[in-house]
Amino acid sequence: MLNTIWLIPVFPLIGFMINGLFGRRLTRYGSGVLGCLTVFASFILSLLAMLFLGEGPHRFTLAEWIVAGRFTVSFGFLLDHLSAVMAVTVSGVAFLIHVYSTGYMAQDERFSRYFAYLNLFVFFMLVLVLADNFLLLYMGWEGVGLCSYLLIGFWFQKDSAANAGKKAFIVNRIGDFGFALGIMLIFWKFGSVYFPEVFAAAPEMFVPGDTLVTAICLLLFLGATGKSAQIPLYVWLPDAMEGPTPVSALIHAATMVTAGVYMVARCSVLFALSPTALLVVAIIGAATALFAATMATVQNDIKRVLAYSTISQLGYMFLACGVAAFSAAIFHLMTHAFFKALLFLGAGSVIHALHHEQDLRHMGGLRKYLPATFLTFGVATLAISGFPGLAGFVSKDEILWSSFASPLGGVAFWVVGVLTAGLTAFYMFRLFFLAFYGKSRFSEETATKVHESPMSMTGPLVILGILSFVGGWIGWPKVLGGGNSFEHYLAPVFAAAEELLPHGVNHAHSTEFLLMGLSVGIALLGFIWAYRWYLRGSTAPENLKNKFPAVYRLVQNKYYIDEFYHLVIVRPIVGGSRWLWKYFDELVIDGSVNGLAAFVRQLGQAGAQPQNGYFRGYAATFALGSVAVLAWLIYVLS
Amino acid sequence: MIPLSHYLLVSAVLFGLGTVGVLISRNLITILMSVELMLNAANLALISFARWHADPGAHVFVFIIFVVAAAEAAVGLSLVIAIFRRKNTVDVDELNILKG
Amino acid sequence: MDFAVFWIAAGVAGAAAINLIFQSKPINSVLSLVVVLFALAVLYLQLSAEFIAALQIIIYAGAIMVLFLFVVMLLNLNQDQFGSNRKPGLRSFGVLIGGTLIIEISLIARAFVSSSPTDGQVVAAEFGSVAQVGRLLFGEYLLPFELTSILLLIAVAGALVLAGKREEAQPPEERS
Amino acid sequence: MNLTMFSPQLLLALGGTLLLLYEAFGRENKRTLQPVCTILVLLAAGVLLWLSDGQVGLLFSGMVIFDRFFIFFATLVLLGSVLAVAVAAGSLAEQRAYHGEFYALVLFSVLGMLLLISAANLVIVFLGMEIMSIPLYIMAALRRSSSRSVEAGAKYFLMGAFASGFLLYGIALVYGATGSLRLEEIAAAWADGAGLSFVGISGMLLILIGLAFKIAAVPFHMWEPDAYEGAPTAVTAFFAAGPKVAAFAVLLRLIIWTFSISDPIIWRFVWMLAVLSMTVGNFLAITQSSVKRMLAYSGIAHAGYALIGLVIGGQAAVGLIGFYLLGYFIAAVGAFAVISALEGKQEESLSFDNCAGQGKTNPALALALALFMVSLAGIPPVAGFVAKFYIFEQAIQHGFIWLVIIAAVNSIVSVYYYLRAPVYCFMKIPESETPPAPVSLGLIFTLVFAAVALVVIGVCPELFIKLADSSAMWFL
Repeated sequence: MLNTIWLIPVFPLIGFMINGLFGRRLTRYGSGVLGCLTVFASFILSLLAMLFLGEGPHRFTLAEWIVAGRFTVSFGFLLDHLSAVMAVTVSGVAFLIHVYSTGYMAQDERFSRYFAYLNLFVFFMLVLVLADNFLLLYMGWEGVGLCSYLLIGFWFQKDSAANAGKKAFIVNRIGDFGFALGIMLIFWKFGSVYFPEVFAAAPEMFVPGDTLVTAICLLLFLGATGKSAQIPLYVWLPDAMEGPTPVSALIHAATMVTAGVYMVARCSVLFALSPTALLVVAIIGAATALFAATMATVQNDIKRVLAYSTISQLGYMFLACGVAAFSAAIFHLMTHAFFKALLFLGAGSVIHALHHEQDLRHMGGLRKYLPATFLTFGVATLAISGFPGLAGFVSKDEILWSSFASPLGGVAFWVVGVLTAGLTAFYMFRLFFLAFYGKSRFSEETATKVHESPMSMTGPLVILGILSFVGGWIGWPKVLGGGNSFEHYLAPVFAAAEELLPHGVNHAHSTEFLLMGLSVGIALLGFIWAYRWYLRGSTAPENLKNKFPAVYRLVQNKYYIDEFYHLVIVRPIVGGSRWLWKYFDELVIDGSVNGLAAFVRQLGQAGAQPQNGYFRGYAATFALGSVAVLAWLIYVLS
Repeated sequence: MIPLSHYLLVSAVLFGLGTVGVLISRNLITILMSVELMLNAANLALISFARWHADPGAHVFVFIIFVVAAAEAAVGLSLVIAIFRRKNTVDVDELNILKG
Repeated sequence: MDFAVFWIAAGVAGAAAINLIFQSKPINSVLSLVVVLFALAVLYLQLSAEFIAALQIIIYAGAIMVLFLFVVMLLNLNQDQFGSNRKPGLRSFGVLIGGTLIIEISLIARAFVSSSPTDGQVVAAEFGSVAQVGRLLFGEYLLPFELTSILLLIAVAGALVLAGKREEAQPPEERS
Repeated sequence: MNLTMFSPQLLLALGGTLLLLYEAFGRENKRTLQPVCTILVLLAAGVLLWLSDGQVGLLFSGMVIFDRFFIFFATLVLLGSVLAVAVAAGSLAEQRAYHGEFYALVLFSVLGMLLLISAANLVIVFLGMEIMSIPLYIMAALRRSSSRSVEAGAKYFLMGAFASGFLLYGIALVYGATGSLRLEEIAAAWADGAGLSFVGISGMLLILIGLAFKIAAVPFHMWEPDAYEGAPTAVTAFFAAGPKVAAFAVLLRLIIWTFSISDPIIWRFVWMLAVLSMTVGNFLAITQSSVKRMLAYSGIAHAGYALIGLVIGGQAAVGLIGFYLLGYFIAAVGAFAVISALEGKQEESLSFDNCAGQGKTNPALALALALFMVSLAGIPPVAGFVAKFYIFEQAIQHGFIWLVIIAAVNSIVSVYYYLRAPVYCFMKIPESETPPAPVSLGLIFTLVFAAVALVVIGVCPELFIKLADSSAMWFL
């Protein structure tokens, strides 16, 4: 049974080929069904593989790819608990999004092309998670990047879409460069690119803290920051929202962007050997989480809020990796895939209903019009905000606890994490209230046309809603009476890394309870803040500013602390994050990316100067080259 | 007996002058002749080395180079004619559509 | 005596070469090249390469240069075309590069002589004679000799393609 | 002397001559029969080549060699020429560049390449170089009615003649240092210490410069973009297929075998050439607006990557470079074939703007172009990736980390411009409607062959690597 794991990625590949080659001959119906069925087949196979996996990792080599001397690379697949979880999550979420897409893209004229790209993406993603060597992983890595690029620019008629595709491409190249270099170094040092061999040899080859292993890890992590949109390479993700919304859900929220987390977790042994690299990962993760969350609070585009939110949540996952809580990272990766896909799909449903209106300021009161979307979106919002009992709560709490209790963690990480949690609750409920509550702020004419989406779209929403609710229960923490079976399930994968790491002291259950309570409380504060600001008090923060003469009256108010918080902390943060977004993001980072591209072009143009079309110039270059070589020779020999 | 170095010196001078000719003249035909000059410089070097090594093999090589020079000249001059027909000039600086 | 002949021939060759590259009239350049070829033929004789010296005059000066002369006459080129718009910068640059090249190759050649143990070898009287070179040509060097015929064939085809009198428009499609 | 070992060359010479006669005196069906005959002759030469596999020897009193090295590289050349001729059959007349002599010139040029690959004597090196190059100059100017084509021919010719002056002078100096023109004897003299002499090394450097010109290594590359852009595109495909392979082969034979360098001077020289070629080629390719010219610069960059093999040196270099060239030239010929079809009758070379919307009008061509670009960019899993990877991997094993880092940076930069072509094809709205491109039988053959070959080599490269490695079993 397990020897059929290679079929898991092959099914979507078949779908891609048929849709790509004969897409026009198939009807829309045919393309859609084909796209969904192939991914569904992968999902079933992944589930079966997970069931049959049992204890140990299973390797299967389909064929040799490159054999050169002692060096070999094969089309080899590795099924262990980690890749099983990833494969099931990826294929499952992908299947739901394929189904959703049949509804969302129904009007698009390039329907079959869309499904071909989507299938190709799933193929590469599954290759990425199932590969048993760095090179095959790299192939998947490049492949998903290519599909992401194609799908961001899917509506290339829009200039912004084409530019966004370009930006994603350039930024990712920088990350991929680091990744490629890291793989080269690994190969140079270990003489192999197979995961089992490399990870088995690593502890003997390096003492913890070795410079080379730190360099390797940092290079790999550079790759991860590109793909998973972390500081400083996160800038492409918000722009990537130019693509169709299901694409944002699948690629830019649930699966591809988490590839960096998966890769770091996969290389846990290497990272465990380098405390420095782990620290860098943790700091970057924590910083990104907080930074992106503040920026999410000031966006007005519904998808951009979610995009910054994704960056922030990915930051959480890296924070977990950085404090060596790899299973917590993967756990959050999985639950995040459920609720973030749901959020995006819900947003898509809203956008679909409002005929491609994405601005929150033109929404409101959608509760009445889109009941199913409203309900599921609410579940997802609660989940991501960390409402006790829901998926997001469990996984996020696991991360927060690890960041506090792990010997590699610290109070600072925990504080940042909790602050982020508060901000998350704030911006998510802001979004939720602005979109679904209050008076509708769209035109009368639109109001008559607003309608709930078809079954093909609401169906996946409901399923994902259920998953966002119960998905976390498999990792229910011990302190709340659960067994945290998820962590146990993944334990064999990370056992080798665990051995290399220092063991932490046992904290009292009371501490854990206290921290949990605190984080829930802060999330609650965020919720209240959003509630006050966007639902009860006023519909927009601008109004609040007008009330400045009445500050005294508000101070007397029993919400004094709340308002103080607004004035002293929130307003600077909001202002600061708006400033950061405007200047830092657009000027510095965008500027440097664009500047780099311009610099390269100018370099090329300057270099083309001698190629001015005049033969005598060509001959002069040739002769100059020869003269220089001979002069050098004479210099060396005499 | 004249030392080998003298011949080589002449050969070097002719080769350098050929290069100069290629670099500075604008007339296609003069450039072709400068290339001929370079080939002749190589011929002289070969012949003098042949004398030095007492090996007549290089003489045959020089004969073959004559034929190569003839073929090059024929093709080069045909190109000159083709260019003259299109552009009514043999100025090499007029050939600058392709660049960049 | 030898030295006198050598220096005169070498001087003539050098002067004619300089004249060749700095002349603005192509016809003068052609004639200068012919002078160079003759001067080189003298040097070849000194180096006991009789056969090559003869060929130099018959083939090179006699046939190839006539080809040049023919084209110059055919196109009826005059120097006015290049009178204006000279680029002095490139000119002195070219001379500089060429000059450096001369010095470099001379240095290399000098090193060769100073590092060689003997001062040339004594050769038999028949060295470089028609008979000896001829035997080589049809013996050891048969293959390259035969291949030169291909080269000439290519040149003929090339001349036909490039300079042949064909209508500029393509001939109409053939009946099939 | 066993003439069967020389029969491929004989066949090519004979075929070329007969085709020339046919062009002069033939009447009927010339345009169909000429390419067919040419391809048949090329294929037959390939068969003859492999019939004598296993034999080894010097022929014509030590003028040419027959060995496995020759068989392998000659096969590459013949294969590339077949693909290019198939493209030419359909497109030359379309581009008003039809001259019946073209096919004879192709055969003669291939003969020159085979001579180069099998050369055992510097006379043959020089003569082969000329027999290969002179037809190329003529072909570049084949579209006589176009100023661009004529200009390309003239520049290529002038630069080529200039470079062959350097090559010849280098040969003269090496002859002076070693007293022989035969590679065997030169190798022996070299081992005895002639290689240490000033004249010997400078002669070899000049020869290397002459060959660096042919493979278009920076700074001896400037002819290439102009020649590639101006020539009729089918001819450009031929340029990409044959001459570089042959020039690399003779470079290998000279450097690795004859001069058997471990000499630090030459080694550093090749190192510099490699770095300069990769970097300059890539950065100039970025700024191009013509696809054809971009590919010309990319050819320069690829020559740089292949030169890494030479830096590694030793017999391993033979297999590395052979395999790399195999991956390169198939993709390049394929890409030029697509360009040739998309250009149709237009005189200017294909620009990126011309590509806009081709994904819709000519989906098959655009897809094929995308595949070739992916291969050239070295993205898995096609041949280009494996070839690049293999060469980088060997370089790392031999400790050339810096060279590989430079090459890796370059190949990452290169993805940007390679993918521009497919991006324009599939993601840009054309300003005006593009007509469907004319597609000939030969074009289909070339495209299908190239695409399949790239994928097959990419997925199971082992067989081909072994084949390339076996070519290091050369005559010693």
